[in-house]
Amino acid sequence: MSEAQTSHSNTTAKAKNWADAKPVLKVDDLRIHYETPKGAVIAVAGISFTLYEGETLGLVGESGCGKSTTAYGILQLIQPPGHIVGGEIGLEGKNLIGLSERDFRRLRWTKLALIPQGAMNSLNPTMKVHEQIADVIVTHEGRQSKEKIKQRILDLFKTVGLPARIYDMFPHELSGGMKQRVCIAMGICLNPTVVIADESTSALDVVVQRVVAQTLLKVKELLGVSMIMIGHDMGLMAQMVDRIAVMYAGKIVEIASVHSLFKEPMHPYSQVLIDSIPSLKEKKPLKITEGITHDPRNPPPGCIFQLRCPHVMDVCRSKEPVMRELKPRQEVACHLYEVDAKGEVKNVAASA
Amino acid sequence: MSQPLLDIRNATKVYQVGGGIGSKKKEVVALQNFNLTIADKPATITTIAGESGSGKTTLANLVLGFTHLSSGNIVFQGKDISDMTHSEILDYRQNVQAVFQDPFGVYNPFYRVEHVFDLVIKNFKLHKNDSEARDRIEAGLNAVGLRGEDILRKYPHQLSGGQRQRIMMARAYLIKPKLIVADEPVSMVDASLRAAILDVMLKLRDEENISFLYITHDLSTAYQVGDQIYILYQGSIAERGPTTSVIDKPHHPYVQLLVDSVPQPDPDDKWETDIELPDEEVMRAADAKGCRFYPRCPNRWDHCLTAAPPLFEVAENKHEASCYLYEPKVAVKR
Amino acid sequence: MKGITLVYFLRRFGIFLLTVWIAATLIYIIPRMAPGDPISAMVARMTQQAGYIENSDVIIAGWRKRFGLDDPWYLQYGRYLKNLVTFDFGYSLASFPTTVKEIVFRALPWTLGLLSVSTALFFFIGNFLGAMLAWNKTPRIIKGLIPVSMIFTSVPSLLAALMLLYFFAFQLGWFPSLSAYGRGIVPGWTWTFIGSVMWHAILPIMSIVVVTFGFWTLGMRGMMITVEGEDYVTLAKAKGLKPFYSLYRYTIRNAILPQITALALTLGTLVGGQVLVEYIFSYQGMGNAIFTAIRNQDYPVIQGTSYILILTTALAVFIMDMIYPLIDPRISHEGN
Amino acid sequence: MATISANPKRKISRFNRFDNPWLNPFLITGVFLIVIILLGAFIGQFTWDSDLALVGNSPLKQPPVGVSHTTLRGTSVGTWEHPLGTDGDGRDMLAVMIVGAPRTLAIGFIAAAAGMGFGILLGFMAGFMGGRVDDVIRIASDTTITIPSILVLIVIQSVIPVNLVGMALLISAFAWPGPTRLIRGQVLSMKESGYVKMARISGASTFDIMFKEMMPNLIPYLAASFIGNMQGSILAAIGLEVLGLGPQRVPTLGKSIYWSVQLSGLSQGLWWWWGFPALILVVIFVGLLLINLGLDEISNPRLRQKVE
Repeated sequence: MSEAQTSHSNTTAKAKNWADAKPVLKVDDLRIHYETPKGAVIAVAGISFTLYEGETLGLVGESGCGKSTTAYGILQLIQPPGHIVGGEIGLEGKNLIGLSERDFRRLRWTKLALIPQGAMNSLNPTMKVHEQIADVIVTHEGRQSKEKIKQRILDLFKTVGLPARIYDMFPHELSGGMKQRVCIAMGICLNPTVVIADESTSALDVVVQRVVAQTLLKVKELLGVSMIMIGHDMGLMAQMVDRIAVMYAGKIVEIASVHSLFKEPMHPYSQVLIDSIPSLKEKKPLKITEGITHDPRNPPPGCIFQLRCPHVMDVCRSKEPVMRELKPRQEVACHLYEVDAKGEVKNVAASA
Repeated sequence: MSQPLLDIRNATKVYQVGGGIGSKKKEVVALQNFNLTIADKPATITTIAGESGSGKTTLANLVLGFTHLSSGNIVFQGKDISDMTHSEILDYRQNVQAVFQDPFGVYNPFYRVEHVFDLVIKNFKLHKNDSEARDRIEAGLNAVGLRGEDILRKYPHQLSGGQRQRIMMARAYLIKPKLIVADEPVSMVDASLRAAILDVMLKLRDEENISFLYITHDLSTAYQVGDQIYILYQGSIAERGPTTSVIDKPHHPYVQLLVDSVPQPDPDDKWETDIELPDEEVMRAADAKGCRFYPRCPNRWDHCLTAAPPLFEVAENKHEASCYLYEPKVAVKR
Repeated sequence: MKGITLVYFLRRFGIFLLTVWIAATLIYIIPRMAPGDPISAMVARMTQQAGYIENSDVIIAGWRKRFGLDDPWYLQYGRYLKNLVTFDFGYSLASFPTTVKEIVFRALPWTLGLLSVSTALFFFIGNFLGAMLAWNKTPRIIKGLIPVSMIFTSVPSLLAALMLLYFFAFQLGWFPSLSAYGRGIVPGWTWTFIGSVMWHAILPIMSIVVVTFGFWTLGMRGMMITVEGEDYVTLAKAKGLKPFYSLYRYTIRNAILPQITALALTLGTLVGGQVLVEYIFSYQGMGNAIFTAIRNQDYPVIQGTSYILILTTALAVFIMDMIYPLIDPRISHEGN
Repeated sequence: MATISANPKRKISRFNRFDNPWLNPFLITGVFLIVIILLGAFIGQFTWDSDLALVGNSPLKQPPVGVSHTTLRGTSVGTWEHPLGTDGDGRDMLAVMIVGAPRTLAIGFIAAAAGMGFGILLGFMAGFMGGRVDDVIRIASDTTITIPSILVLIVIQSVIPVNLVGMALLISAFAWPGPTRLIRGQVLSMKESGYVKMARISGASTFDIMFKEMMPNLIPYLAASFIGNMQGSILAAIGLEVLGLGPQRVPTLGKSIYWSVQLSGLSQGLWWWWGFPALILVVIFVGLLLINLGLDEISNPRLRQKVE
């Protein structure tokens, strides 16, 4: 643990140099469908993004937008009738799709770990807490002495702020916040390269949520892991992530650094998302958006957001916008912007 | 002074947990000596906020008559709801309506959406004839931005969460109650659609003179729409007052922690301090006599264990906090 | 908190006593609610069945004495309960000097033996196949065969017994058709005797197992599917645990718990089926004892055997209740 | 581009077939089997002399048509006069089937219906009233369900002579715990559900809540429970009859088996004596099982998706 601390501590420095960052995980045109009686639901419709070493990428969007499906797709945990239709997932330069189940199993948890929503049902009710952490250690590292594993688990408990007395307890004896921290301890126990945190604090009370979120931040800093955080709470995202990918109806519509996205969201949907965050600082008039979404089995041609977009144009109904880097580190998929000859970004609607 | 719309006096609710043959019952105090008044006019939105287990849902169930008080009174327009006759209860139901958290579960999956309207029209005898009933439904739906032909003949699973919750608002509007208990109405609705529902609340308050008891764990929506706020901690009021006053300047140590823990949607405004939580057991085993926040309180002293702190005024606009820090005498002594 | 608390023990023991008491009281009261007293009813029935009764006076006298019909009802009922506790059911009417207790305890071990072997077999086979059905690595052929065998599930064990007896004993002559061991073999710890007992037990056990395992297969399959949908199974996969370990420790371990509860609930039906199978095979267990008693109108024996079987069933359920918290850590916790 | 495919086409076709859940193949086949039995019995009542089902109205031990049976006394060949043969007491087996099959179904139906009635009543009482009432009902059903009912029935029926309805009602005394447990559980969870709360604040009466809000959602569960009860009740009735108990004079399927066992029908090779009643019973039980499997899939769509 201490070794990890020294070798990675520099990566979390506030101002990170974008060009130097090493890509860890590359997702390219990932497509996931769910088969239903009335046709395939397109849960993830070809998304691409890169996760860099030591960074935290937030994946946001409303329920059903495919953010969790994306995560489970990366982990190859999609359950039938869902399945990955196409795409590539590269981890440290190696394509994960097409790997045999056996080979991929070895990468699980050592390279790719998951922190699920632990307050729910993520812990096996018939196994003690320590057994559930020990079995992953033994599976990937082989048999070792009981005392050694115990010491390691107790160290993990200390890292995430859990008391040692829960070592011998069953999950039903723990509170929601404790279960969540057990899940964090489990997620980091093999020092993985990438951790995916799926709504890991959303079922908790505000104060407990803060404690758990801070634990997560602390652990990330300590280990220097790269993290994908999935969630819908924009406030929490602002606190925790370096970059944000905004998803809508199975697509990423904008990826930007957390600062740019909160200050200057470019995609109309990102704007809606930022505008609809209720503030604790000032009382402002509520901004209402219409909530009509298309049938996920049968998306309309053109832009995915056209039915709800306040700036919808003719071109949006026929041509699908592609992701373009309109500003440094800010990629947007929207027809609203044009890059002129000088390389300046113009808002089409504003100029017309 | 006119009669208040709703007056809750010294309400205490104790649940018996466990029991049955051979095992002892345990008592859990869900609400303790709770007082709340909602004025008849003008209509207001009163927020009840707190974490899970704070007693806020118990309060909603009590006001809606799903459970009964262990002691104390809930008085609606001068009439104690536990002394009501059958017809008075029906009348009360018509005057006190609700919107619940889960916008899916409130629809019986067996029926079409129109069933929720048919129920109230039939039971409250709101119509003279069918066409009048239809007009009223349409008017209610229009008020929340929906059209009858789009939704009434559909099954609930064919609608979006936001639509379903707005229909619930339309239903409440149709009955034209005096008070709506809104139990976490937006917590299961997507962020971008919350505003539409909160806006209906504001509209009903201002145009139809309907008061709200807005129950939530989310301080920021409360801040946007609420007039008065009551923040509960383990069944007791920690702090109450005008929403802006309480959230801008929280006095009770718990409320300060709570407000501080809400993640700010601003990457430049990050949490500064680390906080620690004591063990669950310690938190729950709070001495029944003293302040319930004692085990977690950074400002505690022995005095807090003598008795539960009453509400002390901390600002002139009826902003009160239940903490000995603000006890006039003691404050001087310190 | 761990294991069985005293409260849990006492509550389950109370339910055990209650079960036996309810059953015993039903047996006692309902015949008494019939028009006339049970003795006239009995005699009427015997007359109807047999046409005439040779020694009806003796029987009526014996019954009057046994029931003490002139005593107040609470004394009669109290005596009845006391007799149940001491297993004192009096004498058999058909074979007079023998006590009911002797008949019952001679037959009971045979029944328990058959019952425990067949229960172990169908519970194991059923749950094993159910787990296989839900596992994606199971060969298709096996998955295809199981639904076919499922059709047996609907057949009552008594009909299965009839068919097995007819084909394998009478037509093919592969197995003996009656009794629990061969004629002329002296009971004792000899290989001949043990072999003969096993030989005679195969068809009765098969009658139960063949028609029962499918029910457990179906149930286990349903539970496996439910548990496979749980987050902790998904997490187990994400953890990269070896598939077999994860299947056993995360899925099967949790899926089997409701099956054990279900076993306790269906034990009563099972004992009923067993009694009928024994009767079809003339196996000298409780079933045959009951049938012989019915044919001889030997009411004390009917009552005694039924009561002991009910008591045994309730006891088995009680024992399972005691074991259950050791398997499912949530139970003793919830009990409070 | 690397692609992972889990042969989705196969799955789609399966799904389409099940689009209307009530068109479940199990359910349809099961109902079909039961209807065949009922129809056969109904037509038989008018086209066949049911008096032949009584003792001595036909020759003894005639084999079914097209079958010859050889004993020491000679060989007899089946005739169309008694298409399914006759038994050792001179009953025509076809007539026994025609009379016996509907009786068997009737016993099951009456017992299951009575049990269901009690179950609905007690389940709603326990779920709605809670407290002591709930405690008593819950414990009573938990204990009754573990009692081997057939033993109690044996003791009772060996003393009291009963007719068909009496037998059905006695059996129903053990058919209530299943539905009671089911309804109690469902009522308790539905009571907390949003739509019941909504109905309450909409001024709906308790009666309306039970029968208009809760009951429709219980239908698939109740149907499955009813069928399960029918299976159990028929089993109990057959069991008693095979032991020689139950209604004495009327021929039933179980009684037929009883006589064939008693009068050495098995060892004499008179398979039609017990075989036809057993066959009819098997068809009834298979039919009920299929109906139950179908209902199970309807009320639990998760099972449907996983069928491979």
